[in-house]
Amino acid sequence: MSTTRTFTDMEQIICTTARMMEEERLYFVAIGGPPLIAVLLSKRLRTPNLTYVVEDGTIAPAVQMPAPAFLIASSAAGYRAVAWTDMNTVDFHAGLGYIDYGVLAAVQVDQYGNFNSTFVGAAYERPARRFGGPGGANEIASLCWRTILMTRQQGRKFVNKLDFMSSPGFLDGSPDARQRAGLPADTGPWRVVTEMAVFDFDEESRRMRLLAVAPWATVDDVLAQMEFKPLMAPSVETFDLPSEEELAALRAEVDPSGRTIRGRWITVEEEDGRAHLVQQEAAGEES
Amino acid sequence: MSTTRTFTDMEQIICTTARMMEEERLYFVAIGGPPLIAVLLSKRLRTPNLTYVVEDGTIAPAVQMPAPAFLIASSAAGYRAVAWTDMNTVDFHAGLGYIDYGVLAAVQVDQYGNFNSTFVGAAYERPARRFGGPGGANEIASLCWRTILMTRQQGRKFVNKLDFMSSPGFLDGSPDARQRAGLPADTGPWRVVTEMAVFDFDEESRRMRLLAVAPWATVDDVLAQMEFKPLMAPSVETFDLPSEEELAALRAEVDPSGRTIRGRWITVEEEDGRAHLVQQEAAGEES
Amino acid sequence: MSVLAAGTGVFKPPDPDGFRRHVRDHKERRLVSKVMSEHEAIERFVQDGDYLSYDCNIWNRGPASLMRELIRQRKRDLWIAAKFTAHDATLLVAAGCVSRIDVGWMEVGRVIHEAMAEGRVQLFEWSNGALAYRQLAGALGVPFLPLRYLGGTDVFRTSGTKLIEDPYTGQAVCLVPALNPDVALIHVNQCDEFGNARIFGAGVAPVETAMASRKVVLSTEEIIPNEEIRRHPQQTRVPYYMVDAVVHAPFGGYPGSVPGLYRADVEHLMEFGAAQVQGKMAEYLDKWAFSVSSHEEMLEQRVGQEKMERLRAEETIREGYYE
Amino acid sequence: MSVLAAGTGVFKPPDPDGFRRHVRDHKERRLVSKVMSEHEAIERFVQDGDYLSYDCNIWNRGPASLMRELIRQRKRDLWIAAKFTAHDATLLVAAGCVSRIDVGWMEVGRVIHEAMAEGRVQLFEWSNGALAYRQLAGALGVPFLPLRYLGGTDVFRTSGTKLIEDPYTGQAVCLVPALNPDVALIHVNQCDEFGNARIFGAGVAPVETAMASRKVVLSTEEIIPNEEIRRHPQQTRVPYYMVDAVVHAPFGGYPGSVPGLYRADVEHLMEFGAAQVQGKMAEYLDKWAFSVSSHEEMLEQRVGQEKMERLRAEETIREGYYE
Repeated sequence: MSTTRTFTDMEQIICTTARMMEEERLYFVAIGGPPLIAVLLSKRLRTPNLTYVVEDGTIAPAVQMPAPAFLIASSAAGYRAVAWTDMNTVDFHAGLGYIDYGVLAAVQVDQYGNFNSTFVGAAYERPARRFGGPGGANEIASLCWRTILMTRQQGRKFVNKLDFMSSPGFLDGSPDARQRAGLPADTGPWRVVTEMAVFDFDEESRRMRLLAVAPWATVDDVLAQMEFKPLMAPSVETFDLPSEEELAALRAEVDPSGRTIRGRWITVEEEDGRAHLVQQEAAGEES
Repeated sequence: MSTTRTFTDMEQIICTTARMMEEERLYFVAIGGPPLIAVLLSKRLRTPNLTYVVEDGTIAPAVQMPAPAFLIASSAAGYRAVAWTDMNTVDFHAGLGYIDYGVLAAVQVDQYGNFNSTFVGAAYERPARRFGGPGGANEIASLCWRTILMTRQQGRKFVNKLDFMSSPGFLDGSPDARQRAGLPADTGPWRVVTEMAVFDFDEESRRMRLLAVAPWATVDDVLAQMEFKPLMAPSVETFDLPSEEELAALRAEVDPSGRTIRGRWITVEEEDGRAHLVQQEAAGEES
Repeated sequence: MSVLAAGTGVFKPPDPDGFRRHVRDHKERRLVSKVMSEHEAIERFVQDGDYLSYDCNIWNRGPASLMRELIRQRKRDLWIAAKFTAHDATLLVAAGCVSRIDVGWMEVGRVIHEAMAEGRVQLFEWSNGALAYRQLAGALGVPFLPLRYLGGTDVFRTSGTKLIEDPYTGQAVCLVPALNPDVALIHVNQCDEFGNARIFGAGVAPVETAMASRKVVLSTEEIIPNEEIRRHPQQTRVPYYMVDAVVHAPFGGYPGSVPGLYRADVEHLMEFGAAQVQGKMAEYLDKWAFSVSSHEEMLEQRVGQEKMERLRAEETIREGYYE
Repeated sequence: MSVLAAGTGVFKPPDPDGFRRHVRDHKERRLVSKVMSEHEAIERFVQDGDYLSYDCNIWNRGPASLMRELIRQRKRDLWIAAKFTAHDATLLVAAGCVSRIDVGWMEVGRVIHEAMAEGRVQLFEWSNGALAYRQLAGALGVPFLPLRYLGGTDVFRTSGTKLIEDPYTGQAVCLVPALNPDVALIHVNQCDEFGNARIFGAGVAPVETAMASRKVVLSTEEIIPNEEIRRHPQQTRVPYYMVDAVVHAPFGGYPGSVPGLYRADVEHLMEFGAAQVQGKMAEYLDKWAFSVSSHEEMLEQRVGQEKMERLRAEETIREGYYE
């Protein structure tokens, strides 16, 4: 018996990221976007006591579900926090080592986990496409112990050379590169999550390593969507599709407006525990 | 017809200092002591809208009179402030140039207005007498535009060389000495007030200059109580005794416990607009 | 202690003593009323060429009514700190007010793209935190602060950040220059006529922004008595002596939300988005800024009582703000 | 950028990465109860040799009950930050707990004089502001901060302050090393079982002290529900994840005042003063610390219900604190 499941690429990214979250860790997210949605999904389904801080100074809020359509920087986003502070304050908390994970979205990423959210193409002064800038990503990626990056699996996103390095991964990958650049010791990117793959970073070389792929994708599918070739984990695992429960929570409660979870539709058929891609839209221009 | 007035040296110092205060200026005082009492006296009698900040972060309080016996760091000291902040915050306000006058007590002062509140005599490790330390005086004397020092007129207090320079005056008196030491431009000591004299500082040499004397004292009386010889103002003025109104306010309302205003008793007889000393106690050991 | 590397970006140079002199000569230390019209506040305190900082953004407790006044008065050549700013930068660029932007994060669409392509606006790269932190340095009255990010990235390279050897630990640490804006626009929940101000909710950096800026213009939902301020001194976030102007502006954050009071007007925000996509910013600006003489008139003629009541009613969370 | 001059004083060296590792390995990020007895809190979190910081002082919202427990447990060789401290330092020196003092301001009498003369205590010169600011540096997670005082004085010369050429303005500016105490004792008005804490009134530096310290022990007048904390998030000054222990200690500031709750016991403060002058500190310590097993017992047997009620009644100002 086969079942068919249809979800967006972003829904897969969010669900995979959410599954990595733990209640005994503290998370740092920017004011809106996929990282916040992943945290809220995890809290809703698996880790109700997970705590997080938001770039605007909100500490450990208890957002009510269903979330309102316009959650960003609204009273609903700060509801029943344990403290309302400001941007510098939560950055200090991260600088002091209190925050385990930063969860961030990236436009472009290189093999050392450095990433871009500033511009792509042509030159800085006349970019093909200008983005909003690092926002809080530079400080979050520098100061939290570990960074989780969320991005789509596309060749123009996994590049040999970033158009602009907005935020640090392992820089040039050399030992202590981050410390020599003035960043705290023992920090750096930990996972990169796409709709198709999960990567970590090799302890020695600091290069990106393929850890797992979607059940509907092969290693070659992933490599076809990268400019650089990542290292390979000894055994590349397969991660789960978004479950019905996850999709229902996402669509009805966590992001009922669909602002964040929208993206490229993917349809997968599961049969006898194996999954294959039935259909997917072409990659769009959105970041 | 003659009248006799009896007051403490500290009452004279407080009254003279209070008379210098202006409502369009902002003052910085430490948590207790003569500077706070001077500010409260001026507010009580002449400048009800004068505002001041306190080292503990209290901004522009409205202390009720009569003040309680234990005013220091009590709720009465912060009553009806416009803001309750903290020590760093008010220091920042001073650093930003908001605070016109710092008013401070000194144990020893030299001819450039540098002062000591740390120890006197012998060596640092084995002082003859150890005091509490600069407290907030170093920052107040560095960051406010002008500093008013309150101290008693004694040779061991107006010294050629401080036993320890806890807080800065004009340092070695050389041009820009304060800036070269890292302090803000155009700041420094403005007046030194004793029971017997008021001093300012020469614009060029930065040396202390005698500006006025008490009606019961001569210039020579003052000089006899100084190790160094100050410059002389073109015409040395005479300042007023504490008035009956001032003494009544001080004793009954501003410092009813007498904690701060106590000191050496001075009795002065006034006749035909001239005053002369009838009696005074010997200088004690108190700072 | 040596400078190991330095970015080459242009930045407003720190001048702590110049700031102090401005404060000494221009700030009122008495408790005097600073209540004035938005027209007077912007005319007196925002000059062409000023470095302008505002706190929060057009979604949330931003000084939206003051920005529209700035547009109406056709201020020019401003340099802004876009620390977590939504389409505020777009609005000011579309109106021709801004020629330089220090970027933390901002919404970027057609207006910014076109202005960049035509050389009408220059961008300088920082981050949200770095801009808030540079204003903290400005608020502390010091010329720079050390920080433990920016290093190693292109933001470092293209900014005014320096990497030095810390004279205490011997390790590498970055420095950023203090940012002291010429003028700050801050929308607050409540203040008295002197400028003692209360701000409710998480913010971006309202206190640092007020402290760091030479001129401070507040708009406020409510003017409350000084006596009420003095009954709850702990709630005061900005003291009166930093404030140059107090503008009474109920719904001053519109179309954004002021948490606890009214929600954002999503319909308006969509109208803005559509205007940008369609290249109709001139019409948008005309409707919301130029064709009305004041914030009050805009509320009356463009928003309407009914919508205001609805936005208030739909902000159901008051807990922590007003309760 | 060069170091122009440097003080030669001994100071606790900054180690931001060491601090971070401590936090990573020892701080609880979950919302779990940290309520424990004063005995357990001091035993577990104060080690002999620790650098200890407390906020406020024995006149006003100081952690007096925790200090008496520290004395009872005969902690030794502590190094304390005496930033605006009254006779707290005297008390701890008299009890033999403290061997080094960073001085901002402290009351000095016979006890300190004798301890200095006998070489039992070493003093290091700073100022109130400099100690609060060094803890701010520690709270910011950076190794040092620039500041515009201390320079030129003997405090500069005998401390760990450095004078450098500012790489931005070319002018001279001082640097002070970050201070990250090993342990902080802070008395608060209210907190929940997790450590989310409220502090009412002007303070010295409670927030910086909590942020800068590796281990944080709170004593609190009241434990309130987390739900109440979440209803007024703006009132929270210290978030739970910084806190290691919560000790329920009504009248924990005694003999000092907790503004809005009870006034200081002047009679007790005079008793302390007389004991020092008469060389009877051993008797004082015995009466108030050693001869009672806990704060609760001290209140019951040494202060008494009647006096406590009177101290509460005589603190007539509640406005701004509890109203």
